[in-house]
Amino acid sequence: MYSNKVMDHFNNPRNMGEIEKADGVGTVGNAKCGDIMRIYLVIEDNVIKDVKFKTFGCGAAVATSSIATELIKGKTVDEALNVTNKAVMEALDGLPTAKIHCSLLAEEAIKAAIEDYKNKKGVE
Amino acid sequence: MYSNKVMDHFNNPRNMGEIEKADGVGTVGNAKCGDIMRIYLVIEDNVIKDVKFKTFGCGAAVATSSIATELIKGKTVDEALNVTNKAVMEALDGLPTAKIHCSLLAEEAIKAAIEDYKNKKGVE
Amino acid sequence: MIYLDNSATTPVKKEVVDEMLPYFTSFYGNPSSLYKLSRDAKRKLEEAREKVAKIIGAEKDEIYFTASGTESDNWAIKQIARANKKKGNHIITTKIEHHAVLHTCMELEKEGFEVTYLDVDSEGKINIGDIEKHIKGTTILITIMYANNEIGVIMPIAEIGNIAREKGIVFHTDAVQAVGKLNIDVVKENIDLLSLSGHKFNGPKGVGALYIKKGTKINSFMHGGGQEKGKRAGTENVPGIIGLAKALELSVENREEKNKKLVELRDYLIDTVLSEVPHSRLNGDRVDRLPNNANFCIRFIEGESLLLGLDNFGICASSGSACTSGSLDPSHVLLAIGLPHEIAHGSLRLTLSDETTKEEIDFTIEKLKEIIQRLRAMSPLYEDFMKNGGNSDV
Amino acid sequence: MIYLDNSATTPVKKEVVDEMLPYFTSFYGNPSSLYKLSRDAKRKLEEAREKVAKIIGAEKDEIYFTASGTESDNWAIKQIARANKKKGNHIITTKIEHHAVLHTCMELEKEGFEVTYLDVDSEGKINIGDIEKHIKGTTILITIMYANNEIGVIMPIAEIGNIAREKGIVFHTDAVQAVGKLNIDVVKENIDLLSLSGHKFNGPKGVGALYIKKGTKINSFMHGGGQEKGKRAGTENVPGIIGLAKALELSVENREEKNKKLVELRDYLIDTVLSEVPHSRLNGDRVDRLPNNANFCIRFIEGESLLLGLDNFGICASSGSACTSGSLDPSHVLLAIGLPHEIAHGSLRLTLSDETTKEEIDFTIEKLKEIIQRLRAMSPLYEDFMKNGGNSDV
Ligand SMILES: Cc1ncc(COP(=O)(O)O)c(C=O)c1O
Ligand SMILES: Cc1ncc(COP(=O)(O)O)c(C=O)c1O
Repeated sequence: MYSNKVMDHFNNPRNMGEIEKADGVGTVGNAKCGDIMRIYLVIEDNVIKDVKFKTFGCGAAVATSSIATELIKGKTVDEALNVTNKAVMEALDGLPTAKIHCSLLAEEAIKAAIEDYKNKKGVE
Repeated sequence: MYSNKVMDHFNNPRNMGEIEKADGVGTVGNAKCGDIMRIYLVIEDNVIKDVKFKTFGCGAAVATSSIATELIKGKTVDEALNVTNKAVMEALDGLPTAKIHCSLLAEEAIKAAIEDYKNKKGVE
Repeated sequence: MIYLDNSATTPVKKEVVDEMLPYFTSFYGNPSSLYKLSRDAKRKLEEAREKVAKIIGAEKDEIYFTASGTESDNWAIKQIARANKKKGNHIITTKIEHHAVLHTCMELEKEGFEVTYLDVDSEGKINIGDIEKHIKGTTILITIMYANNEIGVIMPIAEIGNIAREKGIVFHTDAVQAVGKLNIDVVKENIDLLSLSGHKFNGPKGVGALYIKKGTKINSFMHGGGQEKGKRAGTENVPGIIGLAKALELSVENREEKNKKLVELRDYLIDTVLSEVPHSRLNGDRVDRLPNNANFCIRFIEGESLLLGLDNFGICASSGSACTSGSLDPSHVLLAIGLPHEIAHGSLRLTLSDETTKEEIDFTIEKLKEIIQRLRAMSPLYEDFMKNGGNSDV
Repeated sequence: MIYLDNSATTPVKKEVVDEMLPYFTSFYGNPSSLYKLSRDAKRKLEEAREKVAKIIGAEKDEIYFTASGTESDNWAIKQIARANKKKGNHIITTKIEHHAVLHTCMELEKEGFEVTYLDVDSEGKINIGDIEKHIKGTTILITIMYANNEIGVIMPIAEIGNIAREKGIVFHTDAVQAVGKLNIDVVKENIDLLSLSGHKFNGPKGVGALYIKKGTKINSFMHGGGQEKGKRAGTENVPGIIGLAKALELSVENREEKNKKLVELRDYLIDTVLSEVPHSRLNGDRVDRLPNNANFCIRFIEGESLLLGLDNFGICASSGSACTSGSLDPSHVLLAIGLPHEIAHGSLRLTLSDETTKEEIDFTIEKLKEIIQRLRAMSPLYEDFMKNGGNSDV
């Protein structure tokens, strides 16, 4: 059901973990629905220098989080904001129909983390 | 579905044929329903000296006619009148439920032939 | 043994069994499960669906697997009717459908549906004009078989499909006897639903399929798990489905060539019987006829006796549909083509396969003649007929 | 490969396949036909019926073969309801039935039937008093499963049967998970209808049976030919039925002994997981439980990920019923026993067979622990839990 790419990211998730002093953290999803994604960002000069994720969810949820971190690492904040769920899906060689919502969640997680970063920056 | 006895009588019917100058002939059944039995009797001193049958019908119809002729041959008319469909069935080691009517037909054919004999005798 | 009852059922081909076997003992996973064992079963299941679809000109996701031709017919007819109840309550079918269609229609009559059972002529053919005449505003379904299981007559499906499409009426065809043998194209023939059954084309018993044209409004018949896109619940009969698809694939291989041979042998059988058995007649249209079907009435004798006689020589044949045996009434199909009861009782159906040989046919005809002679000698009807000069013929 | 999903489906035993094989290719006759080939198939079919009947304490002619547990459930529930509509419209069932029962009941609600879905407690057990409380003058059917497919809980069937018989209400039980494993006696337990399915006890997929107590008022579900005494039309799946009967026969051989071993292994599995995996709980009653069922909730992780992880090591397991996978909602059974959604998402079902070994269980537990650790390290829920002191437990 899953592509090899999805299984690879599920089995060897990239950038999995936590960043203690992140510049932005975004958590989306709902345990009730079975998916929670959290993305930690380190941002310097508007560029995403480091990113980590944690995910509670199905194989697709893990894989979309993992690929999403790869897609945005090294990108500017604006570039990262342009990463769509479609891009996430394409990078994974597709997802089963029932799992498309996971790619949306990944897109939302990135946006939430960047928003958190912007809020924090605004406050500073 | 049929007992060996039924198949034996179907394959080697006893007393099959016609008697040109029978003392009694009885035909029962209806081609519409798929069974017609005809029994020919030669009766001397109230005893059935000879009997033949012809049957249009299924395996059970042929076998019940055949066994019926055996059951009455050599019997007195009164004894023959007492041959029931149950006796016919027992002599054949049973019949499938859907074929019980054939044994009734055999009983009726005997009765019809004897009635014909009695009628003819009465007229003489 | 000489098996001439291929319309009742068929042996499963060795290649078909070989294809099924691993799915009993090795790749036995439930296709709904997640792990590799099940994904393998699922993939094979979807391949089977694709094969079946292609052979009848459908799309893969228009094929739903069922447990029999009967289930396909029940599902199609009942659940189209019930789903479209608000639009109307009138159904058109024919008098010579299989019981899976007829009894289902009768059941619907109890629910308040109105059913028109079209007459057929003495060859078993319907009059296309009749359909148009009976269509009314409340007509929601036309269900007419592709080919008849008893007398082999092939119906003008494309013409019926045309009319149904024009009038916006759903068209279902019971193609249980046609699939594998005839070239079917559900798109060109405007078929909305089509029933088929594995065991009629050398696949396993207990597995069938229903083609449902995308967008057709139909209720589920079997409720439960989400199998078959939520439309037909129940753990999939994986080996059965694989077997059905494989058998269908084999049956259409070199079909034209096989059919040509079949028709030749069938015609030889028909011609020989008609010329060598006095008082015999062919039932069903001579031309629009399944390539493997021969159906006769043999006067003055009764069908079951004939079958028992043939069985003594290892010849397997039927008298009316296998399903109607056990009933005391003669076949509704033979009555519908106008045969009187007593003649309908004497019917004999011989249905060939592409493995039937001329030697088998010759042997069968020889034995047939002997048995008929024996049974006629025993028949009071024949006696009467001969005494009356023997000159009223069928 | 380690197969621990025996409640989803089972491999067909070699002896079973061997018993079926000749009926595909050699004794392939349609059981309704007349000749020897078919009589042989018919005889074997009736032997199969007798075997099945005996094992559940029924009479031979109370067994009707179907194409699945799902069909048996659909037939029983819909056609008892519709046949007894004049008597009443109320049905009692539970919240933890299989979808084949639940979705069928919901379908009947659309037809105007009223359905009471009984609650279960945190162990999955019903309160017998609840049944009595809900029975009313219009109650025509009680349908309660023999044993639950997800959490393995066994229902107090004899007690329910008693109540139903006393009140003159028809009692159906979906025994798909129980047949073969538990000792069932339809007479002693006052069961009027019982569903079973071949593929759950090492028989083939696509064949099931429905026991209908003699004299029960029920409509046919499948209309057509006269098979199954006119109650269930469709050419019989001869090899499938033979396989089902053979498999059932094998499954009850030395059942007590096999169950004793199973229970030991199951308890070892349950005890080890509960003691070695922190934040795990057992779902379903510990005592009234299928001998082969273990069902856990593992907090902070999600079931599908766990299954994928196990699949990497060739371990086949499930999370909720195989049929409910593909749905986004967690299992209705786990919700019914009161688990919050997020915990229900982390369920794991391991169902053993009598061929499961202690080595397999040990390997599974070892891998399970590794995977759980890995997934928890990845879980934001676990992160939050630990940061909050890690002390709210299930
Ligand atoms: C309790 C229960 N009922 C019914 C079914 C449905 O049976 P089948 O898969 O044969 O349709 C299953 C299994 O899927 C089950 O576990
Ligand atoms: C025309 C036709 N329709 C339906 C059926 C029923 O199919 P099945 O035997 O698969 O239930 C048959 C065969 O019995 C048939 O010949």
